[in-house]
Amino acid sequence: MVDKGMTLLATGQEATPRGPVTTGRGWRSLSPALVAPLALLVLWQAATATGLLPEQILPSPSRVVQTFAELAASGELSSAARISFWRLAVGLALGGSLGLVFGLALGASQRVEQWVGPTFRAFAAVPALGWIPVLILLVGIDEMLKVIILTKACFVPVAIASRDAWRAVPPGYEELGQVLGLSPSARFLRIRLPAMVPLIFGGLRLASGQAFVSLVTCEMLAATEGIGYLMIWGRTLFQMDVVIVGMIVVGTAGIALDRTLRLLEHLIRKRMGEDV
Amino acid sequence: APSTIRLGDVGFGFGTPFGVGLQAIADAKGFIAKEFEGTETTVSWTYFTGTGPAINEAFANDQIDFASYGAVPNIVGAAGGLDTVILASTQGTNIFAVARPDAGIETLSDLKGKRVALQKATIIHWAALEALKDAGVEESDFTLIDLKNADQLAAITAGSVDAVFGADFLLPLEQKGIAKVIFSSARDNPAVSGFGGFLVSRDFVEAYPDATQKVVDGYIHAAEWLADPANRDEAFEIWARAGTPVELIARSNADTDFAEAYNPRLDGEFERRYHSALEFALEQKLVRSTPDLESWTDGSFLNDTLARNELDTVWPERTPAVSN
Amino acid sequence: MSEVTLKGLVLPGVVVAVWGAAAAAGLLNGPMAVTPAAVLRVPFADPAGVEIWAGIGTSLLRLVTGGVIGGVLGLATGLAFGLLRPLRRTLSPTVDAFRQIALFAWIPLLTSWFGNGEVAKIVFIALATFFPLVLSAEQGVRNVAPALREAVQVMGLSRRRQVTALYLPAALPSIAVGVQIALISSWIGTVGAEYAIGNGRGLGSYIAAAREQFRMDITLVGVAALALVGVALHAGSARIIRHLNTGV
Amino acid sequence: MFSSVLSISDLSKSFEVEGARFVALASTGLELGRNEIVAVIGPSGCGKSTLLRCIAGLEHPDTGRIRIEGNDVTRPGQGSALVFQDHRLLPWLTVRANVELALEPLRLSRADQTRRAARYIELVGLSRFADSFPRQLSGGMAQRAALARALAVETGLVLMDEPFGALDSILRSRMQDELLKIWQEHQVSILIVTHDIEEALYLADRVVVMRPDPGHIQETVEIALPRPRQRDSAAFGALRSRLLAALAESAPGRRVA
Amino acid sequence: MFSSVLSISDLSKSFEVEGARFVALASTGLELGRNEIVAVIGPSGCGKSTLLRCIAGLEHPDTGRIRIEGNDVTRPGQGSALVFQDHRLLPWLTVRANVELALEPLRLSRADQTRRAARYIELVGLSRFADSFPRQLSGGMAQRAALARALAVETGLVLMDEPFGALDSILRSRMQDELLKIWQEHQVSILIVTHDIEEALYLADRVVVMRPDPGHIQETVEIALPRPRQRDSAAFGALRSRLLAALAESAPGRRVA
Ligand SMILES: Nc1ncnc2c1ncn2[C@@H]1O[C@H](COP(=O)(O)OP(=O)(O)OP(=O)(O)O)[C@@H](O)[C@H]1O
Ligand SMILES: Nc1ncnc2c1ncn2[C@@H]1O[C@H](COP(=O)(O)OP(=O)(O)OP(=O)(O)O)[C@@H](O)[C@H]1O
Ligand SMILES: [Mg+2]
Ligand SMILES: [Mg+2]
Ligand SMILES: O=S(=O)([O-])[O-]
Repeated sequence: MVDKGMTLLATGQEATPRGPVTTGRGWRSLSPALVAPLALLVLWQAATATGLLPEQILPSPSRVVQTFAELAASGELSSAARISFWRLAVGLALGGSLGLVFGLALGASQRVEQWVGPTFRAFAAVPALGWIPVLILLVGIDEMLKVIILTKACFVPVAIASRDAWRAVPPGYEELGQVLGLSPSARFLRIRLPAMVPLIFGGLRLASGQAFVSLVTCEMLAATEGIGYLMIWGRTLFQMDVVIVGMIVVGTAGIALDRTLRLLEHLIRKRMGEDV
Repeated sequence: APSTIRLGDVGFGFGTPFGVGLQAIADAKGFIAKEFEGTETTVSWTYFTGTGPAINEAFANDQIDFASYGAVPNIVGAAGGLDTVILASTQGTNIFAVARPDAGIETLSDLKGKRVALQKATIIHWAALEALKDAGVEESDFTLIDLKNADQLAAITAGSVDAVFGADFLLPLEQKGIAKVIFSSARDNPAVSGFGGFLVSRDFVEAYPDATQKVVDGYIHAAEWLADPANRDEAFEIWARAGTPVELIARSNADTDFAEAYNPRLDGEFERRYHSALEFALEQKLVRSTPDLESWTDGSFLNDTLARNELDTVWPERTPAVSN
Repeated sequence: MSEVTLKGLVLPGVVVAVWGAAAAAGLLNGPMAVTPAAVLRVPFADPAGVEIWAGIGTSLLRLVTGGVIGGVLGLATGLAFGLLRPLRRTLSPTVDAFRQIALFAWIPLLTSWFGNGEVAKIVFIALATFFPLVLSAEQGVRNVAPALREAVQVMGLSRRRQVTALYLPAALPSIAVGVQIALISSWIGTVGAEYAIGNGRGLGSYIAAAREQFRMDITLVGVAALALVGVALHAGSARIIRHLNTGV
Repeated sequence: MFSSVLSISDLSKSFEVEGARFVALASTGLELGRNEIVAVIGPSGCGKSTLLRCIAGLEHPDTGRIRIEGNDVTRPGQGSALVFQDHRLLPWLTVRANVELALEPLRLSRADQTRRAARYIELVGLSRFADSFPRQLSGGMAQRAALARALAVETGLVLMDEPFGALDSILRSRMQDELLKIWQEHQVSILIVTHDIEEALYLADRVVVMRPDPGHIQETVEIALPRPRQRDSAAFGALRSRLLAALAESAPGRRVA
Repeated sequence: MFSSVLSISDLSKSFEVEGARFVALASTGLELGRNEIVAVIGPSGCGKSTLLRCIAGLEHPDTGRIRIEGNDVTRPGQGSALVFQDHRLLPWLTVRANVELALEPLRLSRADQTRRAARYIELVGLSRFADSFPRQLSGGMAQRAALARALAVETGLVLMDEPFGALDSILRSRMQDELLKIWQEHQVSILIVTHDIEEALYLADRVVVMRPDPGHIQETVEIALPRPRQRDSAAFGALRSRLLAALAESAPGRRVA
């Protein structure tokens, strides 16, 4: 991310040819992007309508829509989504804030890095899949398990991003703060923190992606509720329409969360006066 | 004739999973392979971990021709559009319930208000609800938690649940002092033992009726061998290959009469149980509609085998109990 | 940065010591009461535990197979997206939407489509590899400095030479980072597929079986192997990346 | 036949900026004779780079005609070589490989290509660094490598956009001398954009002064001084004042910066 | 008492470079009088920036003493204001907020702070752009904002490290005039590092010529020209030649680039 910024700076000298603007072109820029999904939908409908693929392998789009409506109407979908999103929110909040503090400590202090860094990297290397078998014996299958797994999933990318963000703050900014005679807290709050915003948000977005993977993993492997469980239940009942509804919900939610974080970053940076 | 006949069954164990049912016997003792001796046809086995859904998927993807598995998952499969045929009845799964020693649970009726784990949409699910109903506990009286086998062990160890319904994989818990057995179907209520069917895909049976007959022959020979009490210990040795110690298997089957438990007949008792499972599947919303049992079952191969080998006396025809 | 000094080993050492002492003093009970020494013996002495070597071997083989398939497809797709704007505009948003589906959410669909055998696992691993590489290759090509693009344009180089002399080398660092992410993702995918799909050998099946048989010691060994192989893959790829970057 | 290497007539170019059209260059004409050096100066934003980029084929003009050796320019890589302010060497290629890459479209034999690259690398005094990578060179060396790359294709017309802008003053005057040496030894015409009046005066046969809003050529000043030129001579000083005045005149009102 | 704003004696500073000690600055002494402008010139690497960074408290000297208004410099932010070559405005703050940030350590009342910032922003002619963000400014405007920030703290001593190096020549000479105007209207002493001889001549009362290996002061040249100075006057030209000669002397051998 830093590298990209620097290339942009380096080429800023020339009148950079402005690439095609992807936003603000209305339907004309959107239409090519719609070709593929529409084609997929047509193929899908054709494959199921002609009986090329049996229902238990690939249910028809209309079947999926119907199941979606049924699950939504019965409240199963919203209660599954509610529990999943709650877990996600708790994980992001806990893991994100712990990761931020820990990552800043790693970035700021050589000593923290030396004593705790290697353990942190080993800890980070074990995916949710590895934690479940051990944790489940220690804390059971209740909510605590998911909270720990998701917290860990969010903690790691945010910690790494915060550490890198701390280190990526141009030394010139720190010097500026010193030359201006600012207090350490002012140097942190007024200079370092704003300078770190883009990288930290990068970490948050990675964290949200990770959180989704871990959420689905642990709901599929060790849960009795949630979207991941709904999908596994669909597999058990041999109802692929339920599975596909789950995938759609997970995918859409993933996109939505990513966009929300981007928007939030955009707003914050814009408020801070950056051209984003 | 087909070049390979692919059989599937439920399996466990490290490395290559191994079966713990009648097919494991047929496999280990070569009963089915013997039927095809001297022909081009070979026989292969896949033991699926993940049980019911995995076997349904294997049928759907044309990865197996024959399989034996629980009635509930095979009803789910048939309702989902799998075109299979039931060739024989299978039973023998001893269902256990274990409870945390400190939870004050002695019998099934103590489970009122407790958290009970089991794997839903399996025959254990059916058996547990039936057993509890017989003990006067309704579904609304306890909290049911859907967990896979390994998670059940962890959950009761960590105290997340009070009791678990399952098969013999629960027995090590008692050995380790983590839980105690409060129910065994073979001992306490044989009517709720696990059961299922030996199924073939309709495509296969229509294309190769002769080969199907031979497979059924071999399968029944395995059942016949198992029915002989002299072979019990050898059977335990075969099943132990899946990783469970022999002593545990022996204990799990202590109350089981194999001749009775592995009765392959598609008789009145078979019908009663399947009807019960069909009703259960519908009630529990596991299926959107139920398959028609009569057209799903084909007893001709089994009857032919029994008649040719004069085996009618080994497994007496059971009359249906009064349906409730 | 990633060099481990003695200081870094203190904390894990303390954890193991406390665990060992607690187990020896009988403070732990149930399945958790395994000593570090017992765990260490598992992969060598325990008849079920020794299966781990074959498991790791099988898993790595799968990783390579699925990784190569997904990797080649991902790279080709990403490069095509980067180089061909019309293709990117039509397909990239769709691929991106699919990328957002959390990896494990594919499993039920894949098992239904490809069964529980090797094919479903390989497809799953390929998916785990595919997405990070599409992204990194596309970004790598698109982020080639416009200044350098113009430099090769004024030289009058053919399109093909522009690709081989400029776009590919320029995208290499980004692709390398993508490979690193993809390696980890596909390793988790490999073990995850084995764990969730079940039958057959592999580290994932090994852990799953250990859990079914309630063997905490074997489970721990499996989890440790999962982490160690992951760390080794990461370190190995980081080395290659460093090598690549110093070459530029 | 009039030996004009570059001939531009009625050139104009506008950009779309936030919905509105911004005219960067309006009805511009220019001729460059064989072996001539012409310098372009003017305030920031007056269209100097745009002019050069049009000639290099990197921009499509709205109107007008650009001919190099009589041929119309329609796309990049035709008849001219361009030296940018930043060297733009490909970082993963050695100096030699960078120069050879530029020779590829000429389809020389392998041996000729190697020989030609070596000659120009020597010309700019980088033989010892032919196998170095750009990151191993100082700013001045990299800029000389870029010069070698542009000259090696022997197009006869070399365009330079503030080629020494990033160098410090000592290095800069050294590079100016080297450029003049190469120009004297080789048949080459040079169009150089600079924001340094002294540089323009030191190098050029003619200096073109541009003016913005919209970008156009305000006047052209002949520099009839003999070479080598003395920067502190009276004639030099007089021309400097003249150009400074022309620039001050052309500088936009009290527009800040 | 001699009104020396800055007084440096026997200053030396070395860096550890790949295990060896590299002497960037050796036994350097310098006095800066009240309201004096001193320019420092010298080839790249001769320690100009190091000298300034020591005065600003950003580097700890190995030996020697630096006093500003009689007080020893021990850490940054004491008695001097520094203008960097890159403006170093914080991109997320407006011009006004950037200037006000520098005033925070002074603990003025809110109203005083606002008033002071506004005054200096006006002084550099940026009132209309007080609420603009750095990216919305041209290079010259940003540099003026940085100047306002440095002046606003009213330290009496302003250090400038090639403050106009990134600007084009026209903008540059305009900024030089503005700097002189501000300097004339305010009591302020300026130590300015530049690599542009003309700039040094145009601005300074004295020019300090530095020489590398190890970095030290070679000579100090008094510039007794009256202001405003004429760049094409004979006296100016003579001093230019003198400084050029001093620089050429101090330039290292035939070191490339
Ligand atoms: N691609 C573009 N899109 C929009 N505007 C452009 C583009 N390229 C150049 N311009 C505008 O055209 C005008 C002329 O730009 P140009 O780069 O030619 O100026 P210049 O004389 O080279 O200035 P400088 O001395 O700063 O390099 C400027 O106002 C610039 O903003
Ligand atoms: N932090 C540092 N570590 C090691 N060497 C340094 C450091 N800072 C400066 N130097 C070295 O000290 C010498 C003087 O550097 P300085 O930046 O003061 O030169 P300068 O005169 O400002 O040069 P320029 O005109 O290029 O800015 C250089 O050789 C430089 O490499
Ligand atoms: Mg320009
Ligand atoms: Mg410097
Ligand atoms: O899945 S069962 O075969 O145990 O029902």
